[in-house]
Amino acid sequence: MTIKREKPREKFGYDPQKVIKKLEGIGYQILEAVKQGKNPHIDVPMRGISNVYYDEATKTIQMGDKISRRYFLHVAHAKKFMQTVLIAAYIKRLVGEMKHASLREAYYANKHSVGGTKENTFEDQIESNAIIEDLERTLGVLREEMHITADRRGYIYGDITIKDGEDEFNTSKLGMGGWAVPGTVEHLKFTQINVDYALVVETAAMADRLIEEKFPKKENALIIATQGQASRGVRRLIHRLHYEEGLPIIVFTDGDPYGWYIYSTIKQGSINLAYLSDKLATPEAKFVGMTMDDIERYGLQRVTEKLKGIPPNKKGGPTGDYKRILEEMEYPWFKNREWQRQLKMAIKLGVRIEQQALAHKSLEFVAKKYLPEKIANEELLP
Amino acid sequence: MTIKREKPREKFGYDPQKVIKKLEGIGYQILEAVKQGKNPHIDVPMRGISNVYYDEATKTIQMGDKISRRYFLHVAHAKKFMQTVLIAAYIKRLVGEMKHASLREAYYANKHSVGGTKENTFEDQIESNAIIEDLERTLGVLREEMHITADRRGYIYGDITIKDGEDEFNTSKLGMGGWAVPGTVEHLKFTQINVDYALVVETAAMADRLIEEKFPKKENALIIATQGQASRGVRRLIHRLHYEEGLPIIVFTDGDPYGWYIYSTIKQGSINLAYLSDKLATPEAKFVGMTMDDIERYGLQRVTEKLKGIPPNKKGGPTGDYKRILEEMEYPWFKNREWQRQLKMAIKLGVRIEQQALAHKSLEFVAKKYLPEKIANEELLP
Amino acid sequence: MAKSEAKELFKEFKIQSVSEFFRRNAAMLGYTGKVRSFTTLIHEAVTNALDACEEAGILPYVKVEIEELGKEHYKLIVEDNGPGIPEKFISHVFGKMLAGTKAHRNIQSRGQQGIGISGAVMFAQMTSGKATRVITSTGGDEIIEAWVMIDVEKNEGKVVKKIKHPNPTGWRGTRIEMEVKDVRYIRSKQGPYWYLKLTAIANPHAHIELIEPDGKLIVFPRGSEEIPKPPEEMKPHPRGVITDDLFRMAKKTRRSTVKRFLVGEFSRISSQKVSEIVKYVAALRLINGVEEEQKKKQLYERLANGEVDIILKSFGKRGKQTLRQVEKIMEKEPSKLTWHEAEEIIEAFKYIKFLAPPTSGLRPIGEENIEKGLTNILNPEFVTSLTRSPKVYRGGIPFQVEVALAFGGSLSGFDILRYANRVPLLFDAGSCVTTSAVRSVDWKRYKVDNLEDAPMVVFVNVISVHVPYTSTGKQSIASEEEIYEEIRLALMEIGRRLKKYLSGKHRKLHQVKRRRTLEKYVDEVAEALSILTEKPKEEIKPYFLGLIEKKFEAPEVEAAEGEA
Amino acid sequence: MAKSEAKELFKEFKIQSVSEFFRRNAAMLGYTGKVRSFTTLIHEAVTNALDACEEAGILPYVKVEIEELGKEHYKLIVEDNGPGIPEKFISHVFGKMLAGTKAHRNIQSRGQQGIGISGAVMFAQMTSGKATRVITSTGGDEIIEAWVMIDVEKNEGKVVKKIKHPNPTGWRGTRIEMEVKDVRYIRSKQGPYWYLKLTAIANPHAHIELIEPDGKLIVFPRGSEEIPKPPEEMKPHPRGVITDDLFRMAKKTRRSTVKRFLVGEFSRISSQKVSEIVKYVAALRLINGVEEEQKKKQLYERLANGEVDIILKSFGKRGKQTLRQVEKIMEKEPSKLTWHEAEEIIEAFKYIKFLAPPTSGLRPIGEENIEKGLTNILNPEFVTSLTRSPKVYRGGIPFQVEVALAFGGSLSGFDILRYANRVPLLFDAGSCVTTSAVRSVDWKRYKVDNLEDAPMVVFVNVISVHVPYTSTGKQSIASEEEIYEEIRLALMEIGRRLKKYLSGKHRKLHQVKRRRTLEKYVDEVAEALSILTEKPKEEIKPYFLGLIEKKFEAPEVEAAEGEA
Repeated sequence: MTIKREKPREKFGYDPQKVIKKLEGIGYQILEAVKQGKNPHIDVPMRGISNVYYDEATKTIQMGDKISRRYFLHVAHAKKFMQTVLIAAYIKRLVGEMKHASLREAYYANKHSVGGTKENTFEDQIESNAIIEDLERTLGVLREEMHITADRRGYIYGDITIKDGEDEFNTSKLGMGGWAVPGTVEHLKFTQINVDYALVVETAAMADRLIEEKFPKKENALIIATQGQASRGVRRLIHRLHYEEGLPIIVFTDGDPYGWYIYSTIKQGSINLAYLSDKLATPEAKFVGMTMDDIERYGLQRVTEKLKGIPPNKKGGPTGDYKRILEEMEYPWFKNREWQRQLKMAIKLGVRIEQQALAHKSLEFVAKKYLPEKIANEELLP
Repeated sequence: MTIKREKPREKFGYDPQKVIKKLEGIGYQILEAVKQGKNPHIDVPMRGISNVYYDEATKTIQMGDKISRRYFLHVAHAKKFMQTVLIAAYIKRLVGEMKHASLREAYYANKHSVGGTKENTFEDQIESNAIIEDLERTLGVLREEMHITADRRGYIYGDITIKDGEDEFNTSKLGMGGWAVPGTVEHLKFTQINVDYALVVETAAMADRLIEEKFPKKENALIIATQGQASRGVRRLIHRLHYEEGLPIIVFTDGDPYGWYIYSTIKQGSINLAYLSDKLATPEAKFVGMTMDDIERYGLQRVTEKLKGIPPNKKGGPTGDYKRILEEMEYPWFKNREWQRQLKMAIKLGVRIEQQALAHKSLEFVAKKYLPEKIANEELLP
Repeated sequence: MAKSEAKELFKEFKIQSVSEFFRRNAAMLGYTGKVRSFTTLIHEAVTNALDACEEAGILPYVKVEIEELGKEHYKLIVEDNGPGIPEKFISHVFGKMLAGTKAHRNIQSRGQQGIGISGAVMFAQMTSGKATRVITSTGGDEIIEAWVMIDVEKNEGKVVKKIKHPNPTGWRGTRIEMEVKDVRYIRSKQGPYWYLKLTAIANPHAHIELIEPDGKLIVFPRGSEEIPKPPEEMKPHPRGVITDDLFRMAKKTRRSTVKRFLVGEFSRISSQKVSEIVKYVAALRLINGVEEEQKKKQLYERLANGEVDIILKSFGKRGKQTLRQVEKIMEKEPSKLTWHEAEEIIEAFKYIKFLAPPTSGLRPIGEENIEKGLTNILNPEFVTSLTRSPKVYRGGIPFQVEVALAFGGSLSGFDILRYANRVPLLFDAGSCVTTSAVRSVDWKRYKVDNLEDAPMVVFVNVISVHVPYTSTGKQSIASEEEIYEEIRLALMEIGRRLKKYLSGKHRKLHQVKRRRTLEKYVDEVAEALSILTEKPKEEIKPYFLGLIEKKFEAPEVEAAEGEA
Repeated sequence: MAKSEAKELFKEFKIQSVSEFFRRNAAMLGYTGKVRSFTTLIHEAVTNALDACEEAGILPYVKVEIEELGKEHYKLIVEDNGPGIPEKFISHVFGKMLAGTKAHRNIQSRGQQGIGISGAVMFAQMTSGKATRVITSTGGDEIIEAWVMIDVEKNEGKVVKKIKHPNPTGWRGTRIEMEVKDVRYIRSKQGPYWYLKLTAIANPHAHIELIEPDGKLIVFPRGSEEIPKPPEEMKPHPRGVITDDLFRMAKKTRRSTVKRFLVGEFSRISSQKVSEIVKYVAALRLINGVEEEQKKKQLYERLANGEVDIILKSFGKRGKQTLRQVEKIMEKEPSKLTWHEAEEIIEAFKYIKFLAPPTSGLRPIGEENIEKGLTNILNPEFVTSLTRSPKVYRGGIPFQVEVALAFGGSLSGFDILRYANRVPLLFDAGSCVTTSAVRSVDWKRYKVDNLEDAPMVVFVNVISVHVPYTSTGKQSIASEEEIYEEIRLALMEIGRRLKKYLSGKHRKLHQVKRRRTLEKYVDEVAEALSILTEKPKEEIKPYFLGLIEKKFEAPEVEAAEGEA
């Protein structure tokens, strides 16, 4: 059996005018209150674990309905109130002028002294970042849609053609380098997709190995290198490729709690960004490896590494990797037989296994045998 | 006055066969000794600050001639001796087969148990990394020439055409993403260079800003984003673009000890990698900013950040940023009036200034005014 | 096997004098270390002076002068305006150890028990070889000048030279001059200066002057005109004695029966109470005779609950018999009381409820006086003090706690001033209950965020007939739970007062600050809203200013909105 | 102003007895805390027994028995086979404080100075009301059984009951039985068991038995048959006395002149030395008269360099005069010696070179005995000890250090056993010079990588006529530099011995391991070289194996190649 491209389920629909309208809405609502002599406020959905839940239907993390009300006439709120309208106004101009800014730029652009005092509007970028997140939650739009770019990381390689503004290029024709994924991918158009699926790879070294072994060509795959935790740009790209272009998503990470967490984030979104699940998460993603079973199956016992921290049955435990694994066992999407088995095994064996440990067999092993076999036989975890 | 491309001074000259010959040389020399009943040894130039010096003529950090002799018949040396020949043999096969491997892969590929004991040939990647560095110093070849790829980071954007294997592409036609620089750039050919100089930019956000503002096109420049400290691939690329293609190199970092250190590394190489100066460093690189003078000149007082650590005149000082600046003042290539002035001013003001702080003026300020003016007037630091 | 006969071994058997013993063990008296020894000398002399004045009802005027004669060689002069010492007592007061007016009495006292000043004389003599010069007059016709030495072997004072002077002005007081070596004057927190400063704080009725070796005069002026009443001798409380005490008191008393002895020489024992004691002793005898452990335990518990009559009744005839036997004890001559009977009575004391011991003998400094002392010497911005009512520890030993707190003003940094019976404690702070109690308080609650840097001084004085020191040095008070708790409670109370003070101080300022906080954001908010709504900023701003105006007309609106 | 006349105040003036004083201050004698008080009791009784045996040349057999009579209520029985106590001394030995055979002498002693056992009797009496029962015989016809109490007011022993028994078997020894309350028996490191264990280690010539409250018999058997010589009285060394000592000795002596007094009652002073003293005293007088400070300082320095004759000469006629004046002092009656003259002589002592004090009075346990003690009681794998030769601290006080180390065997964990004059020190370890000296040694150098977990015991005994304790509790030794250094030097020496022992143990193993280390890499190296050189692996391997073979025939080749 082979993995093939599916039918698209979403259409691309980013509209800057809608974002501007939402921002203006905040302004009008405040102005209205203050005209009536009322204490104006902004309602912001609360962040944090107490205000998220796992939606079994959409299979994503969703935001709950707890809100926190931010008043102007309240000494403890006033500054944040001011910061919120300040950033809202800044974003309105940004989107209106079709410019993008980084979080850092947004911070610097809005930092100045307040009314002749020594106090600044923002003392630290943490403050402006928080306000931007607040606006995302409040308005239900991605920060990318507000033209705030995230840090970029990751690149892709494979036979797809992308149109970015006036440029159009095929990402399998860029040598070994591949195409660097920008912070914002809202503006990209996919003009041609000649691959059957996308393989998301944790480490650049492994992605480069696969490119060197000509895996994308032979297997008709798109390689997406996340270079660690997937950046927002990459996650949005994965989401778009899956829903707009029907590409099955297969994730290939290290066999350790960090790798599984990367998979988990691609698949379900993170708790911090629960409000973005609809646009960033790809619950249909599948996991190819590394699994704990791989160790024995491929004779990798010598090249495992010890888990860090104290196991749950030892004094002081669980800490470190063990603690993370136990936390992951509680994730709703890992509450299935296959994943529970893997995670339990990791704790029992007390080891982790890296993608690159496959090089122990031979350099080409991963590209010629490991991945093709597992993917062809659909030995994938949910 | 405008900055223009200069006459090339180096020709590309990587020959895999030479590398193989050098590796074999080690083998023959050992075999000869042992046949004569002598205790065989490998001479490795010593690493560290005690074995480097600054060459005024070439203006680079160079390695001294201290060597450390590694014997087989010595309990304290034997394991390292074994590891050295093991890696040498591995690399010979790698280069012979025209394959590349990451440091991690090289580690896993050579990790196995020693003669029926519980001991492994390598217990940790640190050990194999050190041996690979030893071989670089011993043979005088880059690890990239030995087909060991470094971690990749960084991307480029601008009107140059690169040939990588069969692919040929223009890095200004890849949308906002740009081209991701691979770990090894030895195999690249530059088929067309339509830019006047390369602007090396520390942060991705600033590079993206410049791309968004169409700076490369308007200023006829190639943007090289290092995304922090420049990776080996990027530094080798800069070196090649400068010496093989005559591109002037202008560096644009944050105005802080870390930014200046990035510049310093691009220009002169690092002490760790002194043995690579000839191939990695670009002493002719110049520095456009951020400088301490920029703060007053462009009215950025509000958007400076405090230096971290204790100043030299305070109790317990200098520590943190202050200590680093004082260290940088001792670098031979910063021993000139201009740099000493900048560094002293930083200590006196006790502040740092980021590239993105220019966004305080306006988003386009950096691309429309700051850089064009400074570069046109050649207000560059040596 | 034996090489020598026992008799031979005992040939050398000799008896030492007390003075000889302390000469060899001067450290036991506080003469240890060059700095501490000096402080101890001054402590003994000043304590003597203050006690004498108080007992005589005189407002003390004490002058301490230190002359440096050579390397680690000083002359110490302490002069008071006390009642003076009658001629025949001079050699005893200064030359005989274990002699004095207080040691044998159940009384709150400042000093060592009968060794104090003679120990100082001995220390001077040991180190300098010099006699102590005493000049004293009781205010009569003559002034006596006497040089006193100690005959260590015999533990006797010797007046080696004596001159009588006329006293035309009627001067009264005592001046002693002693020459000492092997000591060092340092202005540290454990030196004489600091000792006198702390003494001045706790004795605001005293005027104390210090002339330092370099000639500098330091005056700790009088802050109060009220002479503290001298402490009274107190009869012991039944809960504060052990068998040995009761037994020895019984041997010594001149009362004719045990009953009279108990009523007459203990506090809180009335004739009625003696009947109760009889019942309890009888009950305990009976219970002790019970064989079954379980039952015995039950009976003890019931006794502790006061069911003594029921228990006695439950033993029927035997109960009555026993009661009669015990009654007889009470009619005996006290000297015939046996140890066992004394033990029985002490055991009974533990089951009987007594009124708390009388505390008339305790002499707190008093809140007003402490505040005067602190204000006078430290010049703080805020001062408050609290004298708790007397309490009892270990069941029967009365004690009382006084605390005070000075904040701000000339103060810089944090300090704990520790006292026992108003004597400053300078050493071993770490093991002292006062230190641990002060540290245990969460000062943050009282608006003192960073204790170590706070401009604050905490004063603690523990008063008792029997202060439970941790060691013979008498420089730190043991951690008796009741004392610890009393100090804590007192500190929390004055902590609350401090908090109130600090809050009040900042209240007004706070209101103004809050208004300004809101106002300063108006411009920013209006500007941003103008961009969002595309209305002119000048139109938006007045709405906000009006809103703030309205808020501060009704100042408590904010609280209703849930501000913390 | 005065409310009462001085005379009235002194109405109550009374004199306390020593016993009364210590009854009130029992903590000064070590009776503080329930556990420590018990240990102190046992210490006093056992020390008495051991001392008595040693003085009489008897191998001690000491039995300690503890019976639990009730809650915190015990009977303590200590019996020895010593010389016994003559009838007429019984009340003095057990009932009078500050009486004894040693306190007044300059002698190395185990215990408190004349308070020890009478303090124990008093403590028993204070807590239980019971007399101490003493059964003793000097081996003659009768055994005396006496109940002793202390009349605290008079500081006198009272035999409240006495029975004489015949002694048909000729039993000799002393058995005391005391009943105590308010103490607690715990098998902790500060309790009686541990105290006796440490005592047994330091006294291998003694057989010590302990019967614990639960009836368990613990025997610390004798490890050596050698009775230590009793310590000798030593004449003081000129550098070990202060003016007060010299002055008081001069008053007491029966010698006829100061010269004879100095020669006869000090060690290291000969007639010749007296002439030297005369010269130095004269020189010091002359120098003191010099006005110019600079010159004065120079002269002192020259005097310190021994140029006394030249200095005297430089003063010409005045020098000779002064010399004659000083010579006259030496011919005076000692009782006429003035304090000032005594000071001058003491000052001269500081400039004169004396032989180190005699050390005949010091009684170390001895290396062999310590090793026997440690082996006997701890059963270690390795033991070594070192008795350093005597040294002097503070210029004139002789002391001696003994250390020992036991390693492995039955030991688990690290411990320091501290002794002063072979008496175990159980408390205040933190402030003791022995602790700091042991901790200051870098034990890693001696192959003890993790000190806290090492199966090792370090033994330190500091011996001196005058052990410099840090406090009156006599549980920790002050950090005198000379003592600290002596302990360190001794520890480093035994540390080296330990290292040697540990190295020898592992040497052979090491050689085999090194060879194996090289051999195991041969296969890997040959394989890699085969790839690099394209020669068959089977051809390469034998060369390497041959190389290793050759190396281990000449085992020291490696060192020549610079292996660390």
